[in-house]
Formats: sequence, structure tokens, C-alpha cells
Amino acid sequence: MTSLLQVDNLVKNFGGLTAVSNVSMHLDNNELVALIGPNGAGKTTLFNLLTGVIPVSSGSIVLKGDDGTFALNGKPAYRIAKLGLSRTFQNIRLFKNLSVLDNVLIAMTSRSKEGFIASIFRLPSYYKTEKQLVEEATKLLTIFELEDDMDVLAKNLPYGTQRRLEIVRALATKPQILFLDEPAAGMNPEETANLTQLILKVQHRFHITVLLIEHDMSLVMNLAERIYVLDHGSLLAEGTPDEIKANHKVIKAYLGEGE
Amino acid sequence: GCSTAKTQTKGNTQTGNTVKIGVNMELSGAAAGYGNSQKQGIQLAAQQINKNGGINVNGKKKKIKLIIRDNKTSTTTSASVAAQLTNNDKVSAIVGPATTNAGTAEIPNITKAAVPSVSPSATDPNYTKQKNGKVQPYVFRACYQNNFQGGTAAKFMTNNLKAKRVAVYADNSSDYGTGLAKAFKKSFKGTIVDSQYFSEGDKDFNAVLTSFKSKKIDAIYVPGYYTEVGLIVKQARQNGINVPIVGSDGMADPKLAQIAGDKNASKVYYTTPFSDDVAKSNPTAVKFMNEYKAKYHADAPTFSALAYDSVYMIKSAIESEKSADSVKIAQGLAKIKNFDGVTGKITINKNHDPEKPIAIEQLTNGKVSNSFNIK
Amino acid sequence: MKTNFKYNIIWFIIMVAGFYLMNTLILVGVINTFIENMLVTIGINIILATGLNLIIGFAGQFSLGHAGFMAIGAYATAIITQTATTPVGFYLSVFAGIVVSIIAALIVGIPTLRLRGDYLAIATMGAAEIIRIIINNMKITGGAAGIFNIPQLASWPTVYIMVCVTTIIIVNFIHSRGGRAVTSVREDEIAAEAMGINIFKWKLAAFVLGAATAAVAGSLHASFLQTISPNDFGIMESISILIIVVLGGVGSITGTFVAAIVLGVLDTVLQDFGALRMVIYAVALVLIMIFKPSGILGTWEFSIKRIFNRFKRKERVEQ
Amino acid sequence: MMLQVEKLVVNYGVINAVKGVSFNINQGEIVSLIGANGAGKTTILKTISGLLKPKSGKIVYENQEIQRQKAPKVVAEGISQVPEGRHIFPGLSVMENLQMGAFLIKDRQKVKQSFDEVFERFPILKQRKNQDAATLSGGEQQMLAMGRALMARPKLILLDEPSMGLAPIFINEIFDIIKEINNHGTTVLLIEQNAKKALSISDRGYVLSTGNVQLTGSGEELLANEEVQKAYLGG
Amino acid sequence: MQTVFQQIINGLSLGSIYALLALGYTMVYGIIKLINFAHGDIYMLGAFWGYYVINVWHFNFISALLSAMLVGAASGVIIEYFAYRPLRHSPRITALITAIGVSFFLENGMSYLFSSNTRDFPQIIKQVNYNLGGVLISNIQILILVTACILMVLLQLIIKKTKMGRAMRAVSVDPDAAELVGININWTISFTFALGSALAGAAGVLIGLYYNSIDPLMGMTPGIKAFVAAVLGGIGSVPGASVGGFLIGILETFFQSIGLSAYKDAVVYFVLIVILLIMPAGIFGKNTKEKV
Ligand SMILES: Nc1ncnc2c1ncn2[C@@H]1O[C@H](COP(=O)(O)OP(=O)(O)OP(=O)(O)O)[C@@H](O)[C@H]1O
Ligand SMILES: Nc1ncnc2c1ncn2[C@@H]1O[C@H](COP(=O)(O)OP(=O)(O)OP(=O)(O)O)[C@@H](O)[C@H]1O
Ligand SMILES: CC(C)C[C@H](N)C(=O)O
Ligand SMILES: [Mg+2]
Ligand SMILES: [Mg+2]
Repeated sequence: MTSLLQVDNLVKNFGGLTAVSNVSMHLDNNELVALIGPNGAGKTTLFNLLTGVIPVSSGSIVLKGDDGTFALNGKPAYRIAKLGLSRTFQNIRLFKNLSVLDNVLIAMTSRSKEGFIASIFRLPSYYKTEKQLVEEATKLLTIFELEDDMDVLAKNLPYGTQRRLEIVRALATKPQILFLDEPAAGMNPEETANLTQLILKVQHRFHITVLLIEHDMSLVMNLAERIYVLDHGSLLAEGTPDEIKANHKVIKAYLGEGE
Repeated sequence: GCSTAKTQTKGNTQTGNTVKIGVNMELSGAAAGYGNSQKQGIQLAAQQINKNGGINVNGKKKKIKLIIRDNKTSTTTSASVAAQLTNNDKVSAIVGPATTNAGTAEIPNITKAAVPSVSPSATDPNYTKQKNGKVQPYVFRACYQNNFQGGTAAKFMTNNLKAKRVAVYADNSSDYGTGLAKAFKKSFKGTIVDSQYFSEGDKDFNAVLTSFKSKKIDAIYVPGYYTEVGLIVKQARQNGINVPIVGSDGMADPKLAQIAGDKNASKVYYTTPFSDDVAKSNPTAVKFMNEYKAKYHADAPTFSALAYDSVYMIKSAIESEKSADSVKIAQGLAKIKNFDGVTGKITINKNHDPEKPIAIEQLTNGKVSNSFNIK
Repeated sequence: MKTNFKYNIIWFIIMVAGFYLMNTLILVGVINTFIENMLVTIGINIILATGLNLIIGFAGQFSLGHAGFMAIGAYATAIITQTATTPVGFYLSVFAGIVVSIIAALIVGIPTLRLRGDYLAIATMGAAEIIRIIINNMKITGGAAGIFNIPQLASWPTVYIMVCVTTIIIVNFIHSRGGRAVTSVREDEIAAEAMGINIFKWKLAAFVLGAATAAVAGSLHASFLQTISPNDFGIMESISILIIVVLGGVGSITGTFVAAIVLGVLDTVLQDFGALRMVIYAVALVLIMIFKPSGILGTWEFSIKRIFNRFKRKERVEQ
Repeated sequence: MMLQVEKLVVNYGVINAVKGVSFNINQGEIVSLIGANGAGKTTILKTISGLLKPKSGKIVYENQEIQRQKAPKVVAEGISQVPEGRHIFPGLSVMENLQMGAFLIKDRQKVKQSFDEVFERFPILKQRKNQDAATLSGGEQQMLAMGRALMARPKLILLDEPSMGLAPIFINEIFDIIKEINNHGTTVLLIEQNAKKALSISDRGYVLSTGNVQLTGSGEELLANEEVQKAYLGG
Repeated sequence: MQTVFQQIINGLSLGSIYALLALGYTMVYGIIKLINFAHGDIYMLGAFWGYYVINVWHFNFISALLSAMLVGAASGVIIEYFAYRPLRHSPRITALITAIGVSFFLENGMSYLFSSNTRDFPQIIKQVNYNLGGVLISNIQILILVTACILMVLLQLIIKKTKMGRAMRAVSVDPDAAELVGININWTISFTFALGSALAGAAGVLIGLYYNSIDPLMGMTPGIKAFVAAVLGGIGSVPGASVGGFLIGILETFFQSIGLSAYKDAVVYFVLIVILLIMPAGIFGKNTKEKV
């Protein structure tokens, strides 16, 4: 019973609206879990709570990571990121006016040991760390076939590529858990299929846990080992893809008849 | 070696048929209003001198060539303008700047170039002095320094107005207001009931005046310029404060009464070198005022008069030294005695301050109704 | 490693050459006091504007209070060198100015940097005004009259060296881990935080570094001009530094240099236009912005490395 | 022919986004544009509705060239767009958003009628009519964007990825609504990543790739086309 | 006690002047998010126009006021057309610099053409003081106060209730989408500038009359104060601008009355900062946090 991430009775109120109500869930090591639910169900809000972008109203989030056990609620987003929770955003939030390489390097800053004095006076150690960082970033970019676009400004990338870059950037923080918010939105089926393969590859290669929100059922059903279904802020169902597909409540609230 | 270059010039010698006089003046920025009045005085003086043939330089009549540059009421620009005037334009003397701040900023450069400068209105007591207390060799002025005017006002309050409880309301955006206030407070024998400040550009003084009103005061001392003091007078009277209001030569301008409103401008006094009395008995002043009116269709303000005198002081220095070389002019300026100026008979003392009689004028219904001589 | 060393050496040579060029021109008399004045003013403006560009252009924090920190440096130097009239005294005063302005920047920055955009601008402007008004009412600062007869312990070589030093510090900072963190804050605070960047800390770092260089510029200003008054450090001064930054290109240090030079020269040339000078200046400002909305250089930077690479590529092609 | 686009070329600065695209739409049709990311679909729509100016080419709408006309004029001519990413007016209530849709319509009676029609079609909007549009969920915002466009009583409606980011259950609903709008006499130009759904309700379709039209045909033909299947239908 | 009431009157009448100017600032900011630095200078133009037509063409008060509003509106529209419109798609800071440039241009251009002297504004309405139990208030103070309040209500109605007002709000939140529903953005922005600048023109005449002293730089200080007022109230919000204006007027008066005149601006800025720390978007500003 040592889940990597344990969420208990999480609640978020916006004024009168309860966007997330009493959600309990867990993520285990090296798992690939999906979070689905109708529009406005509170999926993104849940991500925001888990990654500290917005404060929780009540409930607890506990990480049992490699370096120990931490209560995440109440911690600022950057601390949570440093503890190994990294994410992408539903509305892409790249550093638009910076190059692809810089986007990735920035994600590595919080780990980098480069000192202020060393960089101001360009001591040899500065060049050494810089070189290491660039090498590491290049490696990551290569995995995602972005090595040729390293000097392109992020805003000039096609939409699908921007989504890929966001994933690279999230990986560059060396996360234990990766949260992906609608990674396939705006992609056509072919692109979605490619992305599916990529996510699998990444999960294996870096041994990370992935929680993803997606409305594209082809991707969800192909990838997820487990699925949580959220509706009106509460958990509606949890199970394997097959269980979820057959769940009447889920069909009624989310999947719809047909297909 | 680490030796670095230093620029070096030793005074500007005058050549050709003109005497070049530079004007380093606040023509834009916060003090532009004063600067432009002064520019008019300077131009009038130069025009007159040239019409009468020019300056007599050792027997030869030479015309004045004015080189007028704007310092934007900025210290940095003032320094740059001074450098340009002395180095590139090679002027023999400078008139300006109007403000102490811009004035002190030009001192290093004019001193390096050995070109004298006469400021019509820089009033800080230490303006003409070096750090060690010695006089700045190239710095002169045509106006009183603050201690003198502030002290005179204090005497006047006690002796003539018999005021015992006085409130001070001073402009604290330049040395002028604060300096006068300090001098006043030092020499005033009665009680300073309250001491408040306003800044240049302020338009609403009701709050402070209302608080003065409840304090049983005999008079208010308002060192500042007519732009703000005019409004203070107006608002004080409208607030029902009818005690005498005493100020300094920054108020000596016909605009004061216009801004305050004629009926409000009563029981208003100010120290000034440029009194109506003096003017009537002083042909130079009468002539100046008439010509000014003819040229600019307005009554001459004090600032124009001071600037006008500054030009004539330079002329007199050139003529007495029989040379228009800058170093000589500086020597001549230091020796001026009983110079017949619009603002009175001027003698330059060892601090390069002008000694001239001071008067206090009284306004009644916006017109000068009386003037007092304070010794 | 070797190539990096090469670029640094080239930069060093350029700086030394610039110094000797100027020295020679002064000795020969091509540069007189007037030009020297202009160059020093430009130099001081460069220091101010690079610091502000770090805050606005790189960290994306709209500060309108740069003149306040400049004032602190200026007054530190004016007051300290009154009694310590030696070069050592001057450097001591520079140091004191930096320390005080860092403290002030922390006091101002810790609360206000939580504000966004124009609200931050107004708050920093207010903070700078508070600094100025306090100075205006203190005895030791000479009140509204300010301080004059400040010994001239900084002449053009000092300014030149300080321009080099502050620029090196700021540019090196920008190209380091800190610089990247700071830029990410400008681009997207939420994303930056999600990448583990303590946005508040880095905003503050940029703000403090900018304030410290402003203090250095203030010290130089006071010592070179030998006179200062609170009115030199008002809102208009902050705005004129801002103008340099935007005109050169927000986010381009090279642009800041170019704009400071262009405006410095323009300002001196306009001295010949008398009362029209500010009118012409205003029109020029509007026109440059309309035709070059992202500033003279946008975000372009001069880079020796790039020139070298182009050179190499050409050689390769020619072979 | 209702709308005819001829050799349209559109640039963003130096970037050539649309490279000579031609297509047409007949009165009463549903026509789909499909194509990969960055193919230029959004750019074409923005050009039709007057937000962008083409480098060259013609757009003829009801026998009138409109490629130089400004957006408000184009709207007045009867073309409404539901933009990519919805672009509802945050800070304005749902009601006010809809009112904005009818900005150019002077006849109050007609506006009232449009309100009734929209509320009938999207009952959820009626429930939320006083809510700040910014706080609506994604699906609701999409409906609001459609409703707003319908308030202008357009003859031709341009839909840019109306199903993006919607839950499966809403996707079906949205396509039903599009068909219904079309049945009521509005011509539809539809852009979709969900090509399968789009083509299945379309009379005709065009396949774009990097700024050019590659393929065209009826909805069924394209659905059956192998290349299309491979590239856009995930099959 | 009498003094306290008098100070309240002083504060309100000073505040009404800031409010009058802040309203125009807020309108323009509300629509294009531009700090229109030239706003204070349009106020100056209005004052000079009033000065001129009353002295030379012998206009009466009402026609001077209305014509000054027209002149203000026209200059606002012209300035927007030439200096801001070309920069609509540029970074906001660029437009800010042109705004500063325009401000310099107006200040120095007017100084150049008409000299930078201070002049007295023709007292076309005779000032009458009413004494209410020892508390003095003048007819002009009342006039300004009432005008500021009426304009505030009027503007609020325009923005909230009219089609134009809705168009203004739509343009300010999403110009592209506004175009797509048929709003002419240029027209709407011009209208906003005309409205805001007409207010400044009116303020020029009213304040010129009240203080009786005008000069080409008169817009600078109140311009910055009014901007601060607008920010304090929540820039973009009409009631915010009024409340901010009155608050600053009252604060300034209060601190002067307790003897802090030398620090009055410093204290006002300090209060401003404190308020912003508690309410980061000003008193009435909506703290629109982006939805992530
Ligand atoms: N900052 C906020 N203020 C007020 N309400 C909010 C805020 N953020 C989200 N909400 C509301 O909370 C609910 C959940 O929103 P959320 O974005 O989490 O939905 P979602 O499940 O991600 O939907 P979608 O699939 O459309 O992205 C919605 O009703 C939304 O309007
Ligand atoms: N504002 C812009 N500036 C520069 N280039 C742009 C801009 N907008 C789009 N582009 C480029 O123009 C091309 C076409 O873009 P467009 O948005 O029309 O594609 P699309 O077919 O709608 O793609 P998607 O399916 O991602 O919405 C792309 O290469 C894009 O990068
Ligand atoms: C013209 C005045 C503003 C100058 C003032 N007397 C000063 O010394 O600064
Ligand atoms: Mg979501
Ligand atoms: Mg698109």
C-alpha cells in the first residue's frame, strides 16, 4: 500500500462552485493512468491542485517518492515541481519567444548547480555545467525528433510540435510523475497515433508515472492501465479501460451512445 | 602606464568684430517659465547694446552675438551646454542658468574653460562659493542670495508689521523656498506657529491654509514664486484669511495679482530689488520698463530685469577691463562698483554677490501701493 | 573551452582598444570637454538602461522607479566623498550606494513584485517618489538645493570601466542559469513555476541587480557632474531611462547601447535648435516607435561568436 | 455558387501560409476543409471573414469580391465565424455575449426571435444566461460561440474546429447541431481534425496540405479514399 | 470641528478634480490597455482653448465648456489615429513610449508657440463663497463636484447599458472576436478616445476657472496624480476612477492638515502601495486570474 502519490478527500471551491469535491485517488510507480470526464468536470482543476498552481480548499496530497514522504498541499508550485511532479498545460504554455533549446534548458535550471559567481565571472566550471546541460537537453530533444528545431522560436512551431515540446520540457525537470493535460487536442488521428507511441516510449525509458487527461478515446483506451472518471467534480468511476467502456454511468455522462 | 587624457583650455580670447555671449538657460522643463522671461530680458539688452553700436572693447565698438541654448532644466544638460558654449562656441561670458541646480552643474566646465557666468536668479547662499569657502572665480550672480532676503523679511515682519505669530509656507522643490524659509526662521524673533511646504506645480493649497486659519496667526511668510504664491494668496483670501502675506522677489511679477485676483491681492508684501520707488528714481529702470513694454507688450517681470542687468554687468566688465577675453571679464565682474542697474546700484562683493538696496513693496487691490526701505 | 576563451579575449581586446582610442582622441584634441561630457552621459545612461532592460526586457517586470535607485547611489557618493575626498573614498561610496540600494530594492521589491504589469509600474514609481521626497526633506542630503561642489573623483576612464564591468555582469548573468530563469518568468510565470523555478526569487534577483547597477550609475553621475539635487531623480528621469530601453529594443543589450548613443547624440545635436529641441525630440521619438515598434534592434544581439561562425562557414564554402 | 475562393495566397510576414488555394461552396451545402496541423485552414477562414488580407487571389461571395473588405462588413453581408478557440467575450455575461452576436441587427423583433431560436437549440445557455462567460466549461463555451454566431442570422457560417477539446458526448451533439443548422438553411464551411465525423455530415470536402488543396470530392468519396483514411482517419 | 468639515470640503473638491481626469484615463485604458500619458496634456489643451475663446471670441461659460470638449475629443481622436493606431499590434510598452512622446510634443509645442508663461484664466463665472456655519464652499467647487459625479454616472450608463458601451467592452477583451461580430474596432476606439478626451477638455476649462492659472506644463502633475487615482480605483473601472480620485484628494488633504505637507505625495504613494498589496488590482478592479 505504498502508492507513489496518495490523494485523499481533495476539495476545491471557487466561490460557490465546487469544482473538485472529495476526490481520493492514488498513483503507483511506473503506472499510466488516464483521467477523463465531461467538459467542466474538474479535471484540469485537479491537475492544478496536484501541481500546486492553485491552493487546495481541503484534503491531502502525499508523495512517497525516492527522497522521502512529503505532504504536497500548501507547497508552492515550484517546490512541488522540484519534488518531481511535472506537467503540460491544456492551453499550451511554452516560453513562446525563446528557442526550443532554451525552453528545455529552463526546465533544467532548478536542478543545475551553476553558481552565480561562476557564471558572472565565466569561471571554467560555468562552461562545464553549460556544456553538460546542453548535451542533456539535446539528448532529450533527439528522442522527440526535435533536434533540428533547436534554434527555432517555440511560437513558430506547428501546433502539434508545440505539444511535443511541452512534453520534452516537462521531462527535462526529471519528474517522477508526469501530468499531461489533453496532449492530443487539436491533433489529427495520425498525429495522435504517433503521440501514443511516444508516450509509451517515454514512460518506459524514464520509468515514470503518467497521469493524462484526454478526450480522444483512441488514445486513452490504447494507453491507460487504469482510468479515473470525474463528473461534476466527483469521481464517477475507476477501472480498467474495458470496465470503463462498459460502465453505464460513464456512457451516459461522458462517452455517449453510438460508436 | 595608466595615464589618461585630460582636456585643457585656458580661457576664451575674443576675436573678430563681435563679442560672443552664451546663454545657458532653462527654456524647457520645470523652470521654463522663468527661463523664458530671462531670455527676453537678455535679448532686449543685447538688442539695445547693439543698436547703440555695441560694446566698447578698448576703443573698438563690437556687437554682441548671443548664443542661446536650452538646458531643459536638467543638471546634466546644463553641464553639457556649458561645455558646448565654452569649447565649441568659444563664448567670452555666459548668462544663466536661472536655477541654482543647473547653475552649479555648469561650474566645473566653465571653471575649466575659465569663462565667467552671471546667473540672474540662482539664489542659494553657497552658489558662488567653493567647498573650502573660497569664492568660485568664474561664478557671479545678479540676484540676492537667500539669507539676505529672508533676514530682511524677518525684520520687516517684526518692525513694520509687528507680527508675533507667523506661519511659514515654503516651496520645497528648489533651494529658493527652503533656503529663504531657513534664513527667515533664523532671524525672526517671534514665534513660528507652523511651518509647511508645497511643491512647484501644486495648485491646491486649501488644506494647509485651512489649518493655518485655526492657529491665530498674525502673518504668513511664503517664500516661493508667483505661480504658486499667486494661488496661495487667492485661496487664503477665499478661505477668509486676511492677515498679511509676505514673500520674496519670486513674487515680484505683475502676474501675481492676475492669478490671485486683484481684490485678493491686498496686504501682500514682498522683498524686491526692483521696486516701483526705485524704478521711479532710476532712469535705467524707467527706460528698461518702457522698452520692454514696447517690445513684448507686457509689464516687465523681475526675472527679465535681473537677466537684463546680467548682460549689462558683462558689458561693464568688458569696458572697464578694455578686453573681452573671458578671464579678463571675470576680473572685471569681480570689480563692479556702483553699477547702474535696473535692479538698483550694484556693487559686487568679495563673494561675487551683488550688493544693492532692498525694498519691500506692498500690494493693495493688485497694485503696488507702498514701498518700504529696510536697512 | 578554448574557443570560449578566445571570444572572451576578443571582447577584452575590444574594450581595451576602445579605451586607448578615446584616450588618444582626447590627447589629440578631437574630443573636447563638450564631447567628453556627452560620452560620459551616454556611458552613465548605458549603465542605467542595461540595468532597467534586465528588469523590464528580461524579467518582464515593468519598473518605473529606476531613478530612485540612481538617487541612492548619487547621494551616497555625494555625502561620503564630502569627507573622504580620495579615490578610495569614491569606491567606498560606490560600494555603500550599492548596499543601500540593494536594501531599498529588497524593501520595495518584496512587497511590490507580486503586482502585475501597470500596477507594478505605478507602485515602483511611487516607491521611487517616496525615496526622492525623503531625500528632499533630509538635512544630510541638502534638501531641495541638493549637494554641490562634490569632488570629481570619477572622470571618463572610471565611467568607461564601470560601463564595461556592469555590462559584463549583466550580460553574463543573462546567459547563465539565472538569466534563463528570469526570462522564463517574463514569458510565462505559471509555466516557469511548474518547471520548478521560484519566480519570486528570480524577479527579485533581477530587480536587485538592476537597482545595484543604477546605484553605480548614480555614483558616477554625482561625482562627474559634481552637483545633484532631488529633482534630477524624478519620474521624468525614470521615464527617460525607460525610453532608452524601449527605443533600443526591450530585451536587447546591444540595442540599449545603440539607443543610448543615438539619443545622447540627438540630445546634444538638438542643442542647436533652441526652444524647438524638445519638440523635435518628441516627434523623433514617436516616429521611431511607429516605424520600429520593437525598438531599433528588436531583440537582436551583437555576438562575436556568430560572426566567427559565419566566417568559418564562408571559408568552408570557399575551399 | 455562394462562395468561391480563387488562388488564394496569404502570408504572415515572410511566412507563406496559404499558397494558392481554390475551392467553392454552393448554397445550402456543408463543406469540410481537412488537413494536418499548420495546413492553413484557420488562415483561410480568417481571410474569408476579413481578419487577414490576402496577398493575392479572390474571394467571391454572392457575386461580389470581398477579399478587401473589413471583417464587420463581411459579417454584415451574412458570413459569421465561430473562431478557433471559441473567443467568447470573458467578463460579459452569456446574455451579453449573445447580444454582441446580433450587434449589426437593428430589428429588435428579429433579435428577439434569434434569442428564442438559440435558447431552444442550446437550452443550457438559457440556464446560464447571467453567468460570466469566462467561467463556463469548455463545452458550454463552444455552444456559446456557436450561438453568438447564429445571432447574426448568417447565410454562411464558418466553423473552426468546433469539436476541439470536447468530451465525446458533446462531439456528437455538436455535429447534430451543425446538421440541424444546415437543415434550417444556413450554408456551412467546416474545419475539423475529426475528419471522419466532419466528412460524414458533409456534402463535399477538400483536403489541404501545407497551403495547397490536395484532394477534393464528396464526403463519402473522401471517406472512402485510401490516402485520406491513412492520413486523417487513423485507419 | 468646523476645521474638520472645511477639510472634508477641501478634500472632496480636490478629489473631484482628480476624479474628473481619472475618468478619461480609465476609459482609454479600459479599451486599449494603454496608459495615455498625453491625457493630462489634452486637459491642458482644453484649458488653453477656453482661455483663448473666452478672451478673444468672448464665449460664455457653457459654449467655452462645450467647445473645449469638442476640441478635446478631436485632439484625442487625432492623437489616437496618428500615434497609437499604427502600434495597435505592437507591444504595449511601445505605445506607452509614443504616448510619452505625444505628451512631450504637446507640452513643448505649446510652450514654443505660446510661451511657457503662466497666465490667468478669465473669470467668466464670478466666484461666490457660501458660508455654511463657518464652512466655506464656492460655487465653482460645487460645479466641479457635481460635474464629476454626473459624468461618472453617465459614463457608467454608457458602458453598461448602451450598444456602444457593450462594443467597447467587447473590443477591450477580444478585438478579433469583436470584429467577427461586426464591431468596427477603429470606430469604437476612436469613440472611446473622443469621450475620454472630451472629459479632459471639460476638465481643462473647469479647473482653469477654479484655480485661475494655466500653463503648458499644467497637465503633468495632475496627469500623474489622476493616473495614480485610476490605478488605485482599479484601472479600467469607471466607479473606480472616481473613488480613486476622491480618495487621493482626501488623503492629500488629510496629511497636509496634520502637518505632513512636505511628505504629502510620499504618504499618498505609500497608501497606494499598501492598498495595491491588499487589492492587487485596485479597489474596484477585477482580479482576473488567468484560468490555467
Ligand atoms: N479559476 C476559476 N474560477 C472559477 N471557476 C473556475 C476556475 N477554474 C475552473 N473553474 C470552473 O471549474 C469547473 C471545472 O473546470 P476544469 O477546467 O477543471 O474542467 P475540465 O474538466 O478540465 O474541463 P475540459 O475538459 O473542458 O477542459 C468549470 O465549471 C470551470 O468553469
Ligand atoms: N500569426 C502568425 N504568424 C506567423 N505564422 C503563422 C501565424 N499564424 C499561423 N501561422 C503559420 O501559418 C501556417 C498555417 O497556420 P493555420 O493556423 O492556418 O493552420 P491550421 O491548418 O489552422 O492548423 P491547425 O490544425 O493547427 O489549426 C502554419 O505554418 C502556422 O505556423
Ligand atoms: C528661477 C528660480 C527657479 C531659481 C531659484 N532661485 C534657484 O536658485 O534655484
Ligand atoms: Mg481541462
Ligand atoms: Mg487552425
